[in-house]
Amino acid sequence: MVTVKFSASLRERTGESDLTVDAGDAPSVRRLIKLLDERFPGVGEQLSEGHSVAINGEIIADPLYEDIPDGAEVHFIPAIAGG
Amino acid sequence: MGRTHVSCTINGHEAEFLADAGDSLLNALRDEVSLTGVKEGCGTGDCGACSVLLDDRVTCACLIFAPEAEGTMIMTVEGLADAEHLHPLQQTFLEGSALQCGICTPGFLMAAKALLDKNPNPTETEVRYALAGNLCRCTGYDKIIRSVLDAAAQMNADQMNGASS
Amino acid sequence: MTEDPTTNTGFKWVGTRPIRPDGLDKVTGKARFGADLVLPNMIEAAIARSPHAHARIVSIDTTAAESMPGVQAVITGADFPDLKEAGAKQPDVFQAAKVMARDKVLFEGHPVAAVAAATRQEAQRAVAAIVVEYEVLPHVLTAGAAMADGAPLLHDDLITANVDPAPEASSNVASRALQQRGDLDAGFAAADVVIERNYTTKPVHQGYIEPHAAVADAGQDGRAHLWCSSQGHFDMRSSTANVLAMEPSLINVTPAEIGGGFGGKTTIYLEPIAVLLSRKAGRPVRVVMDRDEVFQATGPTSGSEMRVKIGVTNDGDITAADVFMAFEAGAFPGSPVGAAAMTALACYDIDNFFVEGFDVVVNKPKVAAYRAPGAPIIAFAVEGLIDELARAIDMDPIDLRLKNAAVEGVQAPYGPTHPRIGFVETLEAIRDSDHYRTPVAANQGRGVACGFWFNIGGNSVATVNVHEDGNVSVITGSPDIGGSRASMALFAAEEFGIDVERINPQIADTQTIGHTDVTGGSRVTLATGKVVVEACRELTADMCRRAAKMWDCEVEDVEWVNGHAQHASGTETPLSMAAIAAKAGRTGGPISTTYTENVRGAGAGFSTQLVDVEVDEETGQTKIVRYTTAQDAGKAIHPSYVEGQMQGGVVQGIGWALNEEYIHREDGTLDNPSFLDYRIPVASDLPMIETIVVEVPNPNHPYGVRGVGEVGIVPPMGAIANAIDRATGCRLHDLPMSPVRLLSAINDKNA
Amino acid sequence: MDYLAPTSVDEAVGALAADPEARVFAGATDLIPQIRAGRPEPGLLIDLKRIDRCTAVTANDAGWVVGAATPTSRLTEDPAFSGALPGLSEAAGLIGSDQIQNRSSLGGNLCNASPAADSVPAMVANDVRAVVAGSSGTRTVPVGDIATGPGKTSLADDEFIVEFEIDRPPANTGDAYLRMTPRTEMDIAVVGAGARVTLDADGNCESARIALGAVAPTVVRVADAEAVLTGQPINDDTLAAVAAAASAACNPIDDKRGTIEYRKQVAGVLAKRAVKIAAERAGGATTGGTH
Repeated sequence: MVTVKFSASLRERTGESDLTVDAGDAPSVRRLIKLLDERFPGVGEQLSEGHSVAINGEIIADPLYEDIPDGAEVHFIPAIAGG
Repeated sequence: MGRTHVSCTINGHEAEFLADAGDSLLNALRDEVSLTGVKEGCGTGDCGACSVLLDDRVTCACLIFAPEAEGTMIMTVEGLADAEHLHPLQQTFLEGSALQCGICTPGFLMAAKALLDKNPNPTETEVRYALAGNLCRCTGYDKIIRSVLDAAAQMNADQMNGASS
Repeated sequence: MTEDPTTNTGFKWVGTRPIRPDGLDKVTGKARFGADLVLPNMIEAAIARSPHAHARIVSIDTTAAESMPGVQAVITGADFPDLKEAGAKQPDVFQAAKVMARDKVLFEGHPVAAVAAATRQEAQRAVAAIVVEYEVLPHVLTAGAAMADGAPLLHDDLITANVDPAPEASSNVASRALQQRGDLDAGFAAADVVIERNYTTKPVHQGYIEPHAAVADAGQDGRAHLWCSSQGHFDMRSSTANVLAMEPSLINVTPAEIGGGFGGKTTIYLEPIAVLLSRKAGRPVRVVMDRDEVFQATGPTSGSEMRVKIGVTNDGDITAADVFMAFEAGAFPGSPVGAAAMTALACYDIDNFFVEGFDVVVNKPKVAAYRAPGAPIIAFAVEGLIDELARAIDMDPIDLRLKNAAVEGVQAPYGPTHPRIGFVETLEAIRDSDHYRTPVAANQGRGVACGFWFNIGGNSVATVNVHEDGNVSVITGSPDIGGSRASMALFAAEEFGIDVERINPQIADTQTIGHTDVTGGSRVTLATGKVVVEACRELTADMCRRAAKMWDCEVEDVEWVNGHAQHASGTETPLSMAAIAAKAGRTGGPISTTYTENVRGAGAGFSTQLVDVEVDEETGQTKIVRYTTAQDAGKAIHPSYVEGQMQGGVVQGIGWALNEEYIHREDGTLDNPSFLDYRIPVASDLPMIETIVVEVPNPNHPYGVRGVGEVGIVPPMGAIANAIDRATGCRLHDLPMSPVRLLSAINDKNA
Repeated sequence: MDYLAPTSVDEAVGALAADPEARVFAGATDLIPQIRAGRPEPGLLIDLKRIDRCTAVTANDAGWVVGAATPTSRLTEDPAFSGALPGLSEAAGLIGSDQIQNRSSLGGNLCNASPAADSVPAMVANDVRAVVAGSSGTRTVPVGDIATGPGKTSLADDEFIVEFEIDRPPANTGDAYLRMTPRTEMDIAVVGAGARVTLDADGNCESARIALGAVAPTVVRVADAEAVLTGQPINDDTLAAVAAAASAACNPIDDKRGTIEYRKQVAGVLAKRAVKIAAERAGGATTGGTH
């Protein structure tokens, strides 16, 4: 299983703060976003642009093709820049 | 409008350049004499990045009309070291990590040299006030102040050693 | 050489303080910064800028300017590709509009035209001869005013993002940021003390001493060469290409030495203008900003209006926090309110919170990143309020923070669970410091505050070459804004086991090295450092293979020790890098490798700071008497430059706290575009800044690095507000805490 | 723009009279930023620093004659001058950084006619006189009569200040100058206060001169505060009266550097403190200066 956690602004679109999906259905961030877009139409575009993910706490800036291990906790968070 | 011919001594060598009356010495040094170690941070005397010694006194080159340099002796950061040795201030700035980006460094070195020429044994407070005309945005000044104090101590020690030998 | 960074302290080079490789050039005046380059046949440019905060451009007449002495090229917005018409994304359209106005000017200093002429003076005279007819429009200067009904609109196509459903009408609110968890009402109900305050801050500028500068040389073949001082020449390239609708690789950007950035040199201003003028004039063109242009048209970071409400129990549990923020973005969207929302409560473990922020356009220059963008602004509010709460429940402010501190395993407010972090260690370092253990002088006040910043990784490339003499070049694409060459050299010296003087770090242009992200986000020592380490490791392995060939033995019998390939049997004389390099042609060719990675695993940075102030209660002037900062660096590669980052961040924060602010006139123009009246701290304003480098290694980095550049600027405003309160009994909720403002508060208290 | 460096007062007067667009300058520390900020360029720049009289400092029994273009660092580094007139010396020493100090001058500081000029309240407190040269000869004018408003002076187009006459202070006299700036250096006075106090044999104030800067279009003499002190001891009561009189004498503006309320209040504070320091100096006691 993979646990997906939404930021507060995403929650307004998804209506839920987290959900679990079968690891086999979301082996990568790309596949996860596709899955979420099917469930919450339009959310895929939002997640593909301007969002980072944290997989098990590690923030990944450009995560689209990133693998998701079974049992992972995945957070979608706004992209972070710096000075 | 004709340009003014200016003769002066720069870093120990005779130099000549042409300048419009309204040109700043800063622009003349940078553009006519290729001394780009003299930096422009503001052009209004508020940052000290263009500090040079004019007849041994520290001044902002941006606040001097180029023709005023006629007959004067100018020293820029390019004249601080000799061919073999850095000035002690340059050495302590390096050893003390007194620079981050380095844009203010030439101005600080010239202001610090003017201070130590006048006051070889300054207190921390005296250094802080003497360098108040030089802005640094990177370091918080801490390591600059320490490096100037280190250079003073070193120059005094060198002088003592020189005097006793 | 692959020791666990969390335990190994036995480094030979890492952690030492050698002279930086670029130091000599910088103390002798040889280093070439942005404005120092002179090309053969080069001419100079100047920019015509809007005198109005908000106006429609009715017409621009450049005919007089074009016929003036020395003038070689004049451009206006009409000379740039129309990205909107071409269907570009809105951020790209906005970026192009920032560089050169098309239909409207949106802030004083907004470029409307540019001239290239034989001399700068001639260019400036021609600029003065450009006739622009404006229809002046009502302007709006603060976030609150811009959000109000009926406010003048800057853009007619700005739809608030992250609001569901999306609004139909354009407004000045570009987007909304939200962080939320738990049950706010229940949290406040559980509190014994709840305090709510309003806060404001003004825009402040990064204040780098080097004004922006660019030299461009465009050719008839459609290519261009650009020299500029920036925090990331690849970003300069892609942004410039975007604005000019060019293929990025047709532009080669050579990084000049950069005279300070602090985030403000991560974005383009002059670069496309220089390229276009050069193309039109057929000659290299240099353009350098004056200081007033820097203040009027670059940087700053956001002014803000905030409201914070926090509840705490009598024994110090923070039960709930409610945060509202409206940040000025300047003329185009992009304030750091999102990061502010994520960082607002990140030092603490709070179960119930609601953090909402708005990115609001106003008629001021578009904000640029500034050191931990967003975090210092909200930290001023949150850290001040926590101090008020500590006093309300009569608890030591460090104890209150320790009790609620974020630690490993706590879920950060922005989502993920904190890995190993060093926040508590910074609090303890301050608590145990000589400064904290020294009693506060009678006429002084002491304040403490904390800060968090994510730090980031990102894309970096390193090429490492071993020369015939065994010395090494380390080539990266990360501009050195504060001594990072020294860190790269130390990594390589440690990996190879050779003297650091034998390492030559270089920063290559965009044609020579692979794409590298900006020097920002405190990422260079972490990310570029990591690729340097990995490249060096590839080469030590490669040199072991070559040594095996030379010795005709199995590679397993060779190990790398102290700069030499060494045979396990001890029968062979160890081979130095020079010896291996001398035979490189026979063992596989030149010794060189390139390593590339999108580095992740940045470790969050925390800082706790302590300040003693003395206030002249008759003039309202605050003197910083003593200042100590403790920061978790993970691992300090060159401790002097780590300390320098900490000290520099603190002093920028002191300026922000006490005197720095953009002061606008009623007509929307900037009243203080100079270093005289935009008062950054001078040496005589300050004491030494005492540093405590905490090292809780980042397990994701080969040497434990976290990144140190930014978090140091987060706590000072809160710390100083807290100290002033304890010195005077006056709590200020607005920045800057200038003498005028503080004396007024003292008068109110005495009345 | 042309540049001329005359070597005599007459030559300078001639050049100034001949060209209505000519302008004299000493250190140019105000002039160059003003040109940069868009003020019209003068047609001819007349550099006074090659005129000996304009850069000479001579001491005699009566006092000092200070060339109007003399760099202020010459004064602050002169122990005799600084010892006799510490307040005036400190005021001159506050005109900018060391870099500026090697260029700035009393003449420039006065004729730039900024209400915030640091040296002017101290000169007025010390009753300094300006020697003005022009086509119609020379005249001697109290310093307080030179500036008539921000950027405006009473000098005719063909006149300039050659030198200042500064009297040696009488016995039992001390002076002081304090200013308020947000930063410790590199700043413009939000309020400045100069004071000179002469004590009588009993240690009471025999006479006082108090002048404020940056609180009105020109420097303000605070006659009421001077009257309060005359014949009185320097104590908390009289100092409070000085402060009240100084605050009342202000006619300041709100601007980016300060508010009306702030300037009025702090003018009183600085006037009081300056009088106290001046009185201590008059009594032979030594106190710290501004830093």
